[in-house]
Amino acid sequence: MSKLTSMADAIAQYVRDGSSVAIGLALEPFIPFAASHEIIRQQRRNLTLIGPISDILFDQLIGAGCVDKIKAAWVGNVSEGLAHCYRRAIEQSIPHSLVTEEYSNFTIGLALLAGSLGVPYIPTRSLLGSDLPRQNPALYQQRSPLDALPLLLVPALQPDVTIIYVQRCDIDGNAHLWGSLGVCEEAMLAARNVILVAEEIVSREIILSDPNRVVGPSFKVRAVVHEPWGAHPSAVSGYYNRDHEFYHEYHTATRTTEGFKQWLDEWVINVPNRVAYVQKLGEERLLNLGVKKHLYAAPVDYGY
Amino acid sequence: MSKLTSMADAIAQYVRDGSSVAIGLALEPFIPFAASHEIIRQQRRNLTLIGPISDILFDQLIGAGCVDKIKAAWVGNVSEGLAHCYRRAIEQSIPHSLVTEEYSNFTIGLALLAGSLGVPYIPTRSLLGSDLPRQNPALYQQRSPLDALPLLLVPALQPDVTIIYVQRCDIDGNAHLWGSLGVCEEAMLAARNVILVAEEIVSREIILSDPNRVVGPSFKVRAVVHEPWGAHPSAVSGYYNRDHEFYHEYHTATRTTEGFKQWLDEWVINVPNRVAYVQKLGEERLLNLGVKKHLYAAPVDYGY
Amino acid sequence: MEYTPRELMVVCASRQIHDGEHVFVGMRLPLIAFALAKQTHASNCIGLFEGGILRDVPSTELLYTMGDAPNIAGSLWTTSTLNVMGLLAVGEAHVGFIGGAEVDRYGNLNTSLIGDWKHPSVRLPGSGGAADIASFSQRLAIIMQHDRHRLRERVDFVTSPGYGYPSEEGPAGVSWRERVGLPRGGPSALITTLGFFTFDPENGEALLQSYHPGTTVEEVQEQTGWELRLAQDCLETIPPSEEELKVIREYDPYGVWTS
Amino acid sequence: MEYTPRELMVVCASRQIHDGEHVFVGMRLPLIAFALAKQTHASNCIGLFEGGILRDVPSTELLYTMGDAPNIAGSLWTTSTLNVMGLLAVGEAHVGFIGGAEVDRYGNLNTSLIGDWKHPSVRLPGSGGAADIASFSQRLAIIMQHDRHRLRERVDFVTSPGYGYPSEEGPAGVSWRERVGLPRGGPSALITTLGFFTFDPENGEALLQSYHPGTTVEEVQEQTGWELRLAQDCLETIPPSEEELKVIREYDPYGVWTS
Repeated sequence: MSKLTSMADAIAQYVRDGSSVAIGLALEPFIPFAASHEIIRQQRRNLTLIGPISDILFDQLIGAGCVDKIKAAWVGNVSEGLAHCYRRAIEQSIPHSLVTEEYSNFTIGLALLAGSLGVPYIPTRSLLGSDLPRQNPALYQQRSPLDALPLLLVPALQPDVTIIYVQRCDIDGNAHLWGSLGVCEEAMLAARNVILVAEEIVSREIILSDPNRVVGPSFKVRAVVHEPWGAHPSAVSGYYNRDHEFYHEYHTATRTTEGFKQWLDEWVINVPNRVAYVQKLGEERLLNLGVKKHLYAAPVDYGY
Repeated sequence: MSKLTSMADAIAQYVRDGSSVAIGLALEPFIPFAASHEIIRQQRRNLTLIGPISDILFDQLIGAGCVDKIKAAWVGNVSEGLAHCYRRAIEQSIPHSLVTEEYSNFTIGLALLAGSLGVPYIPTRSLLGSDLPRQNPALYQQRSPLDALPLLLVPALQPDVTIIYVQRCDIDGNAHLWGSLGVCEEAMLAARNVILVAEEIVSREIILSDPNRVVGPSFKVRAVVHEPWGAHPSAVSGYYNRDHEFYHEYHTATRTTEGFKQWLDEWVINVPNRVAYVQKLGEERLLNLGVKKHLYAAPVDYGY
Repeated sequence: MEYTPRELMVVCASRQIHDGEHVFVGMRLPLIAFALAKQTHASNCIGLFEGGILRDVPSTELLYTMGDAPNIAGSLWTTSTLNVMGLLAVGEAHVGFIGGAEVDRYGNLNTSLIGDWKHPSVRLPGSGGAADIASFSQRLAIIMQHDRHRLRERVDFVTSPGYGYPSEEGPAGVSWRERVGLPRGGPSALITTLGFFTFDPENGEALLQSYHPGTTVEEVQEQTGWELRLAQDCLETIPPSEEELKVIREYDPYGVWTS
Repeated sequence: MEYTPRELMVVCASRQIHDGEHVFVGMRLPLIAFALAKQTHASNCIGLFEGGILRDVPSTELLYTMGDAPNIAGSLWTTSTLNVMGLLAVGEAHVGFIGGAEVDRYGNLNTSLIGDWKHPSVRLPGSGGAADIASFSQRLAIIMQHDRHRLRERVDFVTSPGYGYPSEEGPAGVSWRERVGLPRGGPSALITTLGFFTFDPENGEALLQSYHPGTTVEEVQEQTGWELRLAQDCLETIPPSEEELKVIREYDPYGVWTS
């Protein structure tokens, strides 16, 4: 039975007020902005956001008032620096106060890995001597029962919903993802529900022709959303490049609360869906971001 | 600098008496028999073998007197049943006694994963109530410091050398592996040294055209051995199928110590190298095992 | 219609699979049971294989091992052992199949050794994934040759935990699994060459649910190392249908696993 | 020949990379330093990127983020973050680069917050991978804008551990890292817009190794929040060579990161 649905329906059904949402899991590329913009339009509230780094996606959800808690290693704008909405929320409780449980990229990955393996925690020697374990109540310090050396125990995280961006998938949620994977695989396996946002919907035969390229088990996928350019302004290998200028514009426009509100109205609130967003970007911008040089993988044979 | 070398040199240099060797890591397929046969010919002694299941490879090394200790989940003949040399070693100390530290497939994988992540152990709830934790001194039971529930701590394993079979790689050790991966990736990352045995040596360009298909970091690879049919009688997707009959013949021939000695002389001791082994198999057998139907993966584009 | 004991066992095994379930498939008979269930009453079930494979369509070729190329080609996902075992560990496997050399009345399985731990009279291959499947599957189905030295009061070595044993701390059964820290599960079926057992979760004891055509309760008792307890509705096992035998024989025409 | 402070910092950073080493590369200046080292004195070094990428040839295009498609195409391995961070954790990274908002005399870095933990006056983005790189790299190189409120006696929050602080349990330095349980490493270089510091592993203190052309020890002291200790052979920083500047400007022709 097809899992193909609209973004509006996918978010309405699987992202509820108070949900923990893992999103933006491949670090800078493959960020499902089409999903976060719909979350904002549906005015979801009291979310806990989970992810390694978030390249302005978390900042937008925070500024729009959707978020109560952040479990992440980094919240900012990778090519520009600080995240203004995140700063306003922490420093001035605008639009309201926010709790950060700060991880590192390794430890947030270990937390999701633990969730994917059904283990209660994974111990590491990272962050020992840092203030992060003192600031983040989830992290627990203990001497190893094996050699009495200090350890940091990183408890498992199991997000209510993980939202993954992929290049292509079929209507059942069998998906191909290629490029730097970040913690996508662990977050998909650790999640209770998975929403896939796909650049292209293709046949089952295309996906099953290369099962090693599949990102995870389709039986965890609840909804498949077809959203071309759905990761803009982030990059999708083989489809489009990162729109660095867009990140710069966002950084400049959102320095003030008013500036953010105007930006949000222009790019999210007054944009009914991704099709309208892509039209707003305009032919020329899309053309400039598109693939100039195709680089195809060497063939592989699964024959017998 | 090319890492291409003969199997004889690779084994002589990186598999020493007393080494811990992880091999046969993809379960039934991709078993580097070409490497284990050379280990036997070089009369390596006091080895510790590490792997999930071993489809007659461990049995041969045990019968040849190379092994002191086994850290594995299963030692036998997958399509035939029991492993005769393993039984003789444990039951009658023929050719000499042997210690087994028994794991399950999940826990041997967790041990290698822990080694690959630089974490001292990974806790799990598997095997609780089983006799395995009581029989295997490496496994440690403790109540969780988080919720006081019982846990099994699986300490990290870091093999001296991991031997991985791949379909193709370049002379620097950048390798493509496709098919069921078992614990190959974790064992490669956990190892101090890695030997790659490849069906084909190809250009760097072919491998780098698909970096998501690469099995692990080439800087861990010490030796690359080009050994066509080097995994026979196990299967290599896209190259040849499993030689079920060969496993049956081995099972029948090795019921007695004398029978094993004859089999070993015929297929290992009196066979100088893999080229001679392949000649001995004969055209017809190779033809029957070869790929009848090619199944190519759908193209992917890494362009930008 | 004639059929072999193994064909009947495959049919009993396939009846343990409900539609839409995730099946942790072992080799040999369970693999055929998975193929049979897919083509009869459970067309939406998905198979998990510990080498690192998920399939929703059984391989078209008869498999000798799960890593055979035909089991990889056309799979839903081919990945690492840990990714698939992780799905098992978090409870995604509704039913798991394992076999064994010995089982006892509490469904504890031994595939490690016969006799004294230090000096076993027979060294068996070991757990493989069996101990994990027994630890984590929501339901465990055990498939065995039935004779008196295999179905024992108590096994020499517990490789794969069933319902444990009664002790001063409490009874065997689900409560034993909770005491030792297992997250869920326990044996729900023991399928042998002579009969079909279910288990009483309260005390973990096997109950003879049905005896196969051609045998009797008495004959099953003779070949069983503990005093049988019968299920209230203990009857003769329903034999394979023609359709079931047709599917089995299409999949294994030469009876490699089912003769 | 004219050059910018950032171009000099890139050159200082590239000099921290020895041939054949594995470099845990950050964004911006370290990325250019990696490219520079590859094309000058360290042609065999390999770059690790925390998104899940290994490269032995820098991307031909200027990168704004490590996940940009040109950094993936032609990489040695593109995989998961945990696989790359695992290599860092086991000690496979010879040198790692990080920047920060604040650093103190013991090389402890803050990229989390300024002021009171509960009510910070400035919330910074956070660790990202920096705390892991500082925990696990064999050598840590820190790159920073140099001014008095960034180079402080003590940072408000230790995001990335350097050599800690002296306490009743013992001194700062390598022994502090052992006490808290860090497996290896510690800062080996602090590269700023005004100078280049090394560290004394015995007590963890920064030593001014060189001051950049156009500045003086006094000027560096004015902009530094602790009383400088000079290395015995403290000299003026060796300026960039023409070749070094040529490579930098080929890679960043518009001075996106180096102007």
